[in-house]
Amino acid sequence: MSTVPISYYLVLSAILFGLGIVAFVFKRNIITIFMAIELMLNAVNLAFVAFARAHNQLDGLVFVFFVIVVAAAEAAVGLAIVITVYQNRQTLNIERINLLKF
Amino acid sequence: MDFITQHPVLVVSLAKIVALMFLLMTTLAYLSWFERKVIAHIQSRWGPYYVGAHGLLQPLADGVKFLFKEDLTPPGADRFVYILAPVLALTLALTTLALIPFGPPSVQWLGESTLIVANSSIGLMFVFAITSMGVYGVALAGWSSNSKYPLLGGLRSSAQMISYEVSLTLAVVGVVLLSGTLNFNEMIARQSGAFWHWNIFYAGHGSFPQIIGFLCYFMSAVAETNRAPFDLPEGETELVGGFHTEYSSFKFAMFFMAEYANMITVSCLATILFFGGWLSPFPESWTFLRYLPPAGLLALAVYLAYDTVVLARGIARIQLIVVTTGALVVGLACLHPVALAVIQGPFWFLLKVGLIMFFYVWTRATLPRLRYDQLMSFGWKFLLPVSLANLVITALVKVWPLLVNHG
Amino acid sequence: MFILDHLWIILALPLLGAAINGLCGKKFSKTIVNSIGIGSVALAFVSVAEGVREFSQLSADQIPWMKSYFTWITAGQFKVDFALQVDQLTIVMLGVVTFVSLLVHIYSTGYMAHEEGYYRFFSYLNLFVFFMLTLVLAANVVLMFVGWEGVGLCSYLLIGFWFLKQSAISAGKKAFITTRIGDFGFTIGILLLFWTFRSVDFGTIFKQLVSAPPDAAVPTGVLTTICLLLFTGAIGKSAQLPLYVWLPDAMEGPTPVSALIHAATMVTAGVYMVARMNPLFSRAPVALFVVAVVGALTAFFAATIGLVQTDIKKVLAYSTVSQLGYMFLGLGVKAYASGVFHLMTHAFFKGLLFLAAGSVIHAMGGDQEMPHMGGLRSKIPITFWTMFIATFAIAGIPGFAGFFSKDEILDAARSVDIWLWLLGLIGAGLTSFYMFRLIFLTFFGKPRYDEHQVHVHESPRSMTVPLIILAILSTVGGWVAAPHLVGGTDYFEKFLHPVFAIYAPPIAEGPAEAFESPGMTLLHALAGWPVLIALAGLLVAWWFYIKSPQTPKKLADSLRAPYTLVLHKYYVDEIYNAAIVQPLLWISTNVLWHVVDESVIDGTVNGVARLARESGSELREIQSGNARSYATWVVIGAVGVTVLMIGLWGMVR
Amino acid sequence: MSLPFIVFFLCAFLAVVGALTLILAREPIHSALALVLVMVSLAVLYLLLGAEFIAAVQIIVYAGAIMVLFVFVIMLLNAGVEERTDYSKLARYAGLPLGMFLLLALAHWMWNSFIGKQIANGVGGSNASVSTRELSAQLFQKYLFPFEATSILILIAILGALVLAKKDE
Repeated sequence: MSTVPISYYLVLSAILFGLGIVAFVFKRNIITIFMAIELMLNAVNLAFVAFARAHNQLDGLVFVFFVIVVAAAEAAVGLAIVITVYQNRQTLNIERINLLKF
Repeated sequence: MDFITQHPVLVVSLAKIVALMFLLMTTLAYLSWFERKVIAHIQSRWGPYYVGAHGLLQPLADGVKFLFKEDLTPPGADRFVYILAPVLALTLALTTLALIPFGPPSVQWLGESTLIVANSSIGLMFVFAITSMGVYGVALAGWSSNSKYPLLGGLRSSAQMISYEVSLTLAVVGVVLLSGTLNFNEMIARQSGAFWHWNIFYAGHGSFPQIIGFLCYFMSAVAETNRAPFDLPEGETELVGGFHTEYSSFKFAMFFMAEYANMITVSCLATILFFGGWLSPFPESWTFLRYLPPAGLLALAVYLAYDTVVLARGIARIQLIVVTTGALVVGLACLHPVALAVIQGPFWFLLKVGLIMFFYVWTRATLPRLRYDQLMSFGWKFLLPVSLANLVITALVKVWPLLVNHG
Repeated sequence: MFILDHLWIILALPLLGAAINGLCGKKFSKTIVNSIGIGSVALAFVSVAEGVREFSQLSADQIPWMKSYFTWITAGQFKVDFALQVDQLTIVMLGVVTFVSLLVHIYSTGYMAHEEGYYRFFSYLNLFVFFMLTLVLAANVVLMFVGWEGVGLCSYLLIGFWFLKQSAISAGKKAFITTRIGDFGFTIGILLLFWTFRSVDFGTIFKQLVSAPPDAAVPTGVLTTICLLLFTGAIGKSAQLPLYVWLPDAMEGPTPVSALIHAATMVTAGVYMVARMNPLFSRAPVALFVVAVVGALTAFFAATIGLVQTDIKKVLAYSTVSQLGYMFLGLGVKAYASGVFHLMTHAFFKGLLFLAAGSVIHAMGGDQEMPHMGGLRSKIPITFWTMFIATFAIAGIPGFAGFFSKDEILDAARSVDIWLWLLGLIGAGLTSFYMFRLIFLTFFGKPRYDEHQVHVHESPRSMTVPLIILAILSTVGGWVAAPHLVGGTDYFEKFLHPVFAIYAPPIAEGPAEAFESPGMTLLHALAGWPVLIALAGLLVAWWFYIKSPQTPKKLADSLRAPYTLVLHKYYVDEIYNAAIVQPLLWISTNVLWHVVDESVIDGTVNGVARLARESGSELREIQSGNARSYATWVVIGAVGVTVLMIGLWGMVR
Repeated sequence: MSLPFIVFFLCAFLAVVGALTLILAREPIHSALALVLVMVSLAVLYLLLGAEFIAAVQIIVYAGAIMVLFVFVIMLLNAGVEERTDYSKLARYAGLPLGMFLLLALAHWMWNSFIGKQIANGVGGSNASVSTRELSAQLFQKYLFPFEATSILILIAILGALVLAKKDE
């Protein structure tokens, strides 16, 4: 049974990463911006797994594991911050949270 | 066509899925009947009685009712999510069962083991993966119906599920440590022997009896499936119907079935992990026990026959005749050696599952509902530490010989 | 060999004293300050004495005695050790320096008794001793230069000791800057020295000179240049023409300082240096002749100015200048030993003169003008007698210290060049004149001061004792040179001979009268021109200031022009001021300050600051506080990196 | 056209669609669901790549925990429709073009650099799947220290979240 070329996965991961970046710039809601970051992480993970597969090495998978764990931690703290921000400013629009300037 | 021949697994799996779905649906339907009956008898009532003998047709009636009720969607609800939620809930709940082995892998057809749909090398992980997704059903339902009570119910249940998932997993990890695999069949195979080889009891070389583990698992499982005494999400007294307040007709039925499906899943898991899955509780040497299944069926048939003759009247009698003959035929068929071989695993497995389900119902019938804060503090401050301790102890006991030998 | 092995002790003692007094002397009582200041110097003197004893036991080949303690500077070839050296010359200097400074310390306890910053004064004095000893003991030019500058610093500090007095401050500055001009030459000389000999150690340099035959080692031109440059330093330090102007002003400092630094020790550093460098100078006749000429001229010139000064210390200052001139004259005619000898005797009697003058001023309650004095002979006898002796000594009256040394120098000079001798001779006459003039004006005749306001009183013991000691020395100090009278070489010269003879061609034994009989020589010496002219000076002074006091007035009126010229010190200060100071001031103000400093330097600094501020105020707009903009910036960065990497990738493949 | 290809393209399609939905949806919850979709399809792709354990972890942790957290917060804050403000001119005019450029550049780069030389061993097809045992061996032996470090990181994150989220009375 034939196999899917590695480059397909890589291209897919590149596309997802690009979309993640677009979302990162495009979205206004803090939470969705977070999601954009998560999306980028996922894209990178895909690349990791693909390479791990390509080179028959487990390190890539281990890295994915770590990435996921760190992402979890980041999400926990980040969302806590989001909640605090919302409690203080009553908005999630990142463009309205612009006190920190000049 | 050659595509199909290239991948026989597709055909087999499809067949198995269809069969499983059919059985499952019926089971779910009749689980409600079972629950009501049990509770009724515990509360010294008769329970469903009039729709067919022993109210055996009640599920059908309910089904019909659900089908023909009006399907309401609250104004301002997010339609897509509103529909997605129950679908998600049920689908996930049913999907889980694809990983459950109902019998030994030795039973095969077209080179694929028959009594399990997907024999994954990390089945346990996948079960957890899918169940963990189950939260969405509840949460989305609560959010999408654009109403206060469901929202609160959704929040509560998602919080509750996340919290209890932790201790659930931790409780199971003990067993994983003992069996050193994530594949169900291997886990079960490791527990072969009589019932004292089951993980819950076995204290032989380097393994620690998982009684604590099982208790933690069961409690968190009850909470995970939003069953009493942890059924806060649909705590009628405070939240009306919880997350599915706004749902009606078949969507509601889907939630209902999802709940039962989850119960089944959890019970199956408990059976596999702690009670030796499809293994017989008695030593292999007692060969006569191989005839227990047919015997049981035949006994059932006899009882039903007596019932038919003595008690039943009218339509119930006809229905009873059908059931009796069914039991008779199946029982006789099971006497055939092949069938006998096939039936062993499922018989014991379903028996154990049934017992655990009964346990479920029993708890629901007996225990009062907790308060929300009690629930949370119980989950985080009691269950989690205990299951952690159990895990640590298990690990220590497992590595103790190594330490001693090295030291 | 304790001291010779641990020469650093000699240095450490005064430094320690200076440190203690300077750092925490403020809280000490006078007694403690005294004991520390005097104690340290006394100990230094004792250790020097011990050193001398040990030195006397050394065999000839152990001299000069070298001690290298640690490497101080290394830069490529340039390597300077903290190395000390002892030979006969050093011994003499050590003795003079420690002894005189000890006496001056003691004297100061009396003289400075009522001054503010008592501890400061003593700390400075100790520091000075330390640096002077460093200068003397140094085994290489650089270390010597350290001492050289150090004493300059101390002199500056001490001249400006009364730093509330404007004149004192400016005098200090003047001294410092003027000597700095000399030091400039000195520094270049050192560099050139290193560049020529690839070393700064005396030993190494001199050996190179000796090993090679004359003019083979180094071209004479270079040597001459080096010597002249070094001599420039000497000119600055020892107040020779044309840089002598700072010394008279330096009299603003306390009198003990004048005695110690500006008479006995520091100003003679130049002499010492030239003597130390005698191998080089011996190989550079031109430079040597320049030294002689400058010395002789200074001797005469300063003496003329000294004639008409009325401030007692000023007179002494100019006499110091002229005496230094004699020393250089001696060196210049290769009579190194005589030069150093005169240095020693001069240290004694000039120190004594200053101290005595100090005592007089003390008695007069701070008044320094001779016209206000007179008739003090009976009031302050000790001061009078000691000063009288000192005057005899400096005037060159036979039997006193000055007689021997000056006589030798003049002899040597005559044997070299008659004109130099003539200048020296006239200078000697003038010297004896103005010195006796000083004595007569101060101690004889009627008191010209108000008896009721000024209560003349003899100074305390702490001041008189040093006077007496020095008086004795200035009497007998010269007798070590007695044999010279009978045509022999004196002990002092014998003692120093190794230092000067090793490298230099041996001095011609004795002057031309060598073949005469000792008796004749003695007669010649005692009745020689110097003595006669000295006596002449004495008589003239007596005539002018005792016999007919109105004569000088008439004389002054009769030849008005030269008188005023001399009275105003030939207007040297004014000339310098017009020729050098004013232009410099103008350049500094209009170019360096207003152009370089204000517009260039400040402009640069402020410009940078303004640039930062304004670019910042522009760039801060980027910090819009809108996180999406930041996100876009991140993306821009990512795009940049990606483009770069793809480019690189393309290159790699 | 064999099974792996079908599965791959199906999941790839779903993933891209999910990503696009994440961008275009105005309801945060829709974005969240879209992201869940992406993650699940990625998990399937991991399965296809034979990384079963990672696939499971991906679903459990990402879809089952992190995204649930997101949904939970969205529900908690009752985040409504996103308002498409454009105060940041830079983001408005430069953001999308740059992002798209980056997307295309990366994709093109990947394609060119790997399409040429396919790594020989059987990529795809879950026949040669990584055993969890090997992975855990890697994790607990070669990468033990990072593992511990991450555990501590998690702990800190928990504490931080608690401190941040708790009502300051």
